[in-house]
Amino acid sequence: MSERTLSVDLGRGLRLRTPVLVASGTFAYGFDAPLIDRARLGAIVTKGTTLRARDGNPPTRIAETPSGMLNAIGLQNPGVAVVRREYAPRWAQWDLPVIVNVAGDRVDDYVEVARRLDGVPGVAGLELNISCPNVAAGLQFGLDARLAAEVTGAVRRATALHLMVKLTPNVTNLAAIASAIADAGADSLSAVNTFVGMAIDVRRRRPVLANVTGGLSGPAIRPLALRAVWEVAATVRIPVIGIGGIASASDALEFLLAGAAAVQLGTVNYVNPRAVAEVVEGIEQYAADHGFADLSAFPLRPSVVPSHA
Amino acid sequence: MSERTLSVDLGRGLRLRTPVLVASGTFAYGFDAPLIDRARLGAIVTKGTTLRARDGNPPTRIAETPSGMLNAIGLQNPGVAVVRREYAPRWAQWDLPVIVNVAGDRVDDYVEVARRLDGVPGVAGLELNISCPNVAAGLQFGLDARLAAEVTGAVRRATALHLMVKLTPNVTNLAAIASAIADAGADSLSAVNTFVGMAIDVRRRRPVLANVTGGLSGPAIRPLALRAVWEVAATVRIPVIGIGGIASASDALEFLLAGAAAVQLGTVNYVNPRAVAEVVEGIEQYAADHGFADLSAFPLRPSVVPSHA
Amino acid sequence: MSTAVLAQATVLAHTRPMEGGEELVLAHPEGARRARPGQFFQIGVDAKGTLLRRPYSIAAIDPGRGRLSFLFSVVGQGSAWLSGLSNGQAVDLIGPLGNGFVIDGGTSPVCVAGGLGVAVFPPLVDALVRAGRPPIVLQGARTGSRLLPDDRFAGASVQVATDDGSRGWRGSVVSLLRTVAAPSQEWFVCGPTPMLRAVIRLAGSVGVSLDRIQVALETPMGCGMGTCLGCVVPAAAGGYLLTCQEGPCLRADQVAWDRITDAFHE
Amino acid sequence: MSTAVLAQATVLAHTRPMEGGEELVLAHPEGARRARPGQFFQIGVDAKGTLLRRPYSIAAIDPGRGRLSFLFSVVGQGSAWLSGLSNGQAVDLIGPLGNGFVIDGGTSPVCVAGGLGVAVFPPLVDALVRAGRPPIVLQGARTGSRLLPDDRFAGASVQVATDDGSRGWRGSVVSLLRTVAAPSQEWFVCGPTPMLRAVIRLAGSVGVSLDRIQVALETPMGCGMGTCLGCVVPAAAGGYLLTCQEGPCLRADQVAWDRITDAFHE
Ligand SMILES: Cc1cc2nc3c(=O)[nH]c(=O)nc-3n(C[C@H](O)[C@H](O)[C@H](O)COP(=O)(O)OP(=O)(O)OC[C@H]3O[C@@H](n4cnc5c(N)ncnc54)[C@H](O)[C@@H]3O)c2cc1C
Ligand SMILES: Cc1cc2nc3c(=O)[nH]c(=O)nc-3n(C[C@H](O)[C@H](O)[C@H](O)COP(=O)(O)OP(=O)(O)OC[C@H]3O[C@@H](n4cnc5c(N)ncnc54)[C@H](O)[C@@H]3O)c2cc1C
Ligand SMILES: Cc1cc2nc3c(=O)[nH]c(=O)nc-3n(C[C@H](O)[C@H](O)[C@H](O)COP(=O)(O)O)c2cc1C
Ligand SMILES: Cc1cc2nc3c(=O)[nH]c(=O)nc-3n(C[C@H](O)[C@H](O)[C@H](O)COP(=O)(O)O)c2cc1C
Ligand code: FES
Ligand code: FES
Repeated sequence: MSERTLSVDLGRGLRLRTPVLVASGTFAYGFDAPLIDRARLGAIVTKGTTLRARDGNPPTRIAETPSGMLNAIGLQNPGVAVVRREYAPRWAQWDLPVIVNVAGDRVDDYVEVARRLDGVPGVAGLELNISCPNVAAGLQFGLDARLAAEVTGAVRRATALHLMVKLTPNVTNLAAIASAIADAGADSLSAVNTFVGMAIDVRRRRPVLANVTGGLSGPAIRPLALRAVWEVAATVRIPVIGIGGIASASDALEFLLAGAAAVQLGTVNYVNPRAVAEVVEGIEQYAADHGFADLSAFPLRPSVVPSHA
Repeated sequence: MSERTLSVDLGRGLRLRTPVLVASGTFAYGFDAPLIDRARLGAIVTKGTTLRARDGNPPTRIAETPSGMLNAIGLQNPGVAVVRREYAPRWAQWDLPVIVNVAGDRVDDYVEVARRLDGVPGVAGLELNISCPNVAAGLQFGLDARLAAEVTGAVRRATALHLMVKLTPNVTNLAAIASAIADAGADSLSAVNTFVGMAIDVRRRRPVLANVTGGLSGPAIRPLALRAVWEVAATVRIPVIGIGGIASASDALEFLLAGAAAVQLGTVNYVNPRAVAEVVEGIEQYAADHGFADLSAFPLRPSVVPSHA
Repeated sequence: MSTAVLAQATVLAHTRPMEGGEELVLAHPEGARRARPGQFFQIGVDAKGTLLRRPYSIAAIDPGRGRLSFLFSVVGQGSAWLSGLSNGQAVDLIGPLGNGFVIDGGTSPVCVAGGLGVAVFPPLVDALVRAGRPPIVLQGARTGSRLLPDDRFAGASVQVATDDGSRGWRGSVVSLLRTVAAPSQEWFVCGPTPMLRAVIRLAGSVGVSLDRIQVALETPMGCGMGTCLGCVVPAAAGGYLLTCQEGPCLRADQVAWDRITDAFHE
Repeated sequence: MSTAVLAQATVLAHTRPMEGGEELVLAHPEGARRARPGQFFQIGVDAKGTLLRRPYSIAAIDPGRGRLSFLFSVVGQGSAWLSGLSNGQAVDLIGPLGNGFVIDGGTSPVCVAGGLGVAVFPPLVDALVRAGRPPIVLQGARTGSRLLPDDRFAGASVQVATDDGSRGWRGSVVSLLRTVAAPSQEWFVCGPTPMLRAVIRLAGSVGVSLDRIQVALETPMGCGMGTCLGCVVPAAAGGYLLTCQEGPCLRADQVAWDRITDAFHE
């Protein structure tokens, strides 16, 4: 099978050579993690980036749970100015699209970050993080269809870049929110961000995380994320990027079969730097075994997404 | 420490000698699982019981996931008549309260089951299952504060038994739903039921479960369940019973510290029949180590629940 | 089920009696005393990411020396963990569980084994031989090296079938069964679901009534003890049977073969 | 960090050099060549329920024979898994990671080790001795049997402190440090957070400036490679430092000691 077969066009000019991305917050700004094979990567999604630099939450910020981890980093990042001035020019040299994950407290924050990144060489798209459970504000946009549509629409008007919107699973009716975001002009949806969880240190009698609650990621959430993608992919007509607990080729295939156009690998990158390569190879092998010409043949249900490829 | 120290009064006459129950669906009707030490058990919660007998869903009904399992049993049960006629008389001989988990499609179903169990010797209380993700109807009550209050109120009027209502975590605003249920007359809340998830058999290209989606239980969900309990316990003034992924004494202590008055052990009973005894012993040891006279000293936050003990 | 005990059993031997098959011999005197042919144990596996125990048929029962054995192939993380066990290590077991084969039935027993399904037969053959009813044993596999050696069926008349013809009959074990089938026989069957179906069809055509066939079934299991209701097979009488409690050995006429799903085997 | 490699290393020896401490010696030529004192590796553990790698300091570097070692105590599932490893088994390693100690500094080095924190010192002492600056090594533990044997610090002047007085100075290693402290010294410190705090306080009272103290820190780690931002310690300059990338060895004046939290130690 040629590599072309694994390419995916997410729309508005965002073409990926493979359907495997690294998820926000698990690859920083793409300059670290030298052990990961970039040649097989479809794109990098950066750490959540805000208008002004943020220190993030005090420690303890992470805790391991069964087959999962909680994090409450709190969007530690250098702010959009540094990203634009120092990082983007380096990305522009790369043969690999970089999508900037954008976070904020108010609609205006998102719009301003988007505006500053619009047309900047090296920035291939935006992923709107309206789903971070670890900061005082920001998550509320992902919890409500009207607010989600509002921030999506406002950012849409501020940028010509590919606009991916990242869903939070911590809701009653994900499909309704996904529809509202699609209608408001998103080019794609990524699903899902972390699930709000908590751990208590019984010996010290206090929550483990300084932030009390944190977001659960890793294999533990895979079945929940998969069902979210299955539901969203059946609802919207834009590409859905599956995220949540993917650790192997077989896991990634579950998401592609559920209707995802591509996948993001997060926590697994901390544990197994070979994961990206293994997943891409496994997808290639699956296509070969099944005689599939391209990714459009993967989903179990006829996709409602118009083929971009 | 005397056993008295671990006793808990959940209200309306439901007194437990220990705060450790077995969760619905993991102990059938209490006649199986001979390896579990009943002497240390606070109560048994039965399999979900409906007005009429149900066959349940076709197989495949279960699937293992990382540190978790999906199930879509679909409320296979013999119906309330059999429970009343054949099981309750046997329970009445036991020195162990049995709480019947009640499920239905419509408010009337719940009310009718409750009415038939009211005053039946051997039935110590009801747990209202408005949160089963594996049947066509029933879950909707748990997703909406108004519907949840409606079914709770209707059942409240139909029975003098202790009324525990079991929350589903698959919602945006759990605290609001919990409040509505408490206001409608529930004596206690149990939190949580399973999280909706899914698995795909990539080789056979079909969902693993015949029901497509199923409920995720086991250690994987513990951090999510714990946060739900932490939130609900801070909101309502009735006892909260913590459920979700408890596999060890330390896990159970996390829930008691988060504000739970008691805990239910579910999936772990399939794996480790010693779990109930280990958890009770671990709670006793913790109380001894900390010089706690009873369970009211466990929560990290001053409890808003009036002490029943 | 009520005979099940929870125990730590020590590994006495770990061998590879055939290609694709490993055997663990465990010291478990009480288990060996209680175990009956066709029953199974729930084995605790300490493998990364797993949660549930793994069900395994009892492949040998030696109450005299207080030993049990299990025969398995590596198909996933749990069996890979079993494969890493060595002598002296402890294994956490619950069992014996479920209903075994009923062996007080008719005459002319025939045991039909497909693949690793052969694991249930050594104790059954032993019991039949001791009951004075030595069976015919038909064992099928892809190739000769994947067959459990004949000497595990002392006293029985063993015939084998291989897909590639490398040993015995060339073809499926069901096509071999056709050559020996007679209406007077009683059949004991264990193997992949498609094979079970084929046996059921053959029974109709050769006149063996379904109430004279016992099948040992495999389904995914949550508990193995009748509490999760996860292990059902469709019942001929409507509704479902619990494989772990009413089975794993069932009379073929109890099962709704037209509604059975292939949880594991194509 | 950029020197890290991913490798499978084979266990050459698994010993117990002291009570409460086990040591794994691994064959890892490339790792041994690249490793510097104070750096760490992320070790993959195959234990039930775990997800993340476990960070361990390099307790011995032998580039000549291509060996590394790690010294650990069993505190949870990951370390219990390490404890079950035997010769010949493979371990998945990423490293060396982080910034080690800077050893081109002043004169009169003193190494201060509390508990298992001693693990970082054998390679450092070795490097200091080879640089012609043999250090004083102060090692503290609860009791004598829990001390790493003195011969692991060849060429250094070793003094020990035990809480129960069973060997050497009776009392904490910090109270022992007080007896040898002098403003001209350079300190290298590793141990529980309360001990680090006590060393910082002592430094103030004896006039050792914080920029002449290097501490090896431990925090929970997600990645060990600078991508998760989970391992922060409060920085004196405001904001946070990444223990895995800017540390684990930091100059004491880089750290905001008043804001540091005890993630692990009371
Ligand atoms: C009553 C009973 C008796 C059994 N006796 C034996 C026996 O004697 N020897 C033996 O080798 N196996 C036996 N099995 C099957 C055995 O339980 C499974 O192979 C085992 O649970 C797989 O665990 P794993 O973690 O290695 O694989 P998993 O990771 O759980 O599964 C790996 C793959 O194997 C498939 N699989 C899982 N369970 C089965 C199954 N029951 N049959 C076929 N494929 C399966 C899965 O779908 C998956 O594709 C028995 C099962 C039952 C229910
Ligand atoms: C840079 C670095 C170097 C380290 N070097 C060593 C070393 O050389 N030798 C050694 O034995 N340990 C060392 N540690 C600590 C070691 O990483 C942990 O003890 C280990 O991760 C525990 O894993 P576990 O699965 O056994 O325990 P877990 O189940 O993860 O934890 C069990 C208990 O240990 C506590 N714990 C977890 N991490 C630490 C920690 N870092 N320090 C103290 N308690 C902890 C947990 O809070 C919990 O109470 C180092 C840590 C870091 C960050
Ligand atoms: C430590 C950490 C930091 C994260 N930071 C961000 C972030 O800044 N923005 C964001 O949208 N998602 C962030 N995420 C969420 C991931 O991108 C991903 O949605 C989630 O971890 C689920 O995928 P996984 O299970 O593969 O990790 C973070 C996750 C982790 C574990
Ligand atoms: C196989 C299975 C069947 C269940 N059946 C029911 C049920 O009938 N009614 C109910 O309220 N909850 C049911 N549950 C949910 C459990 O009672 C419990 O809320 C859930 O499993 C989380 O706890 P755990 O992680 O300890 O298992 C079932 C769970 C499992 C695994
Ligand atoms: S496996 Fe749980 S009821 Fe059969
Ligand atoms: S451990 Fe992940 S950034 Fe340091």
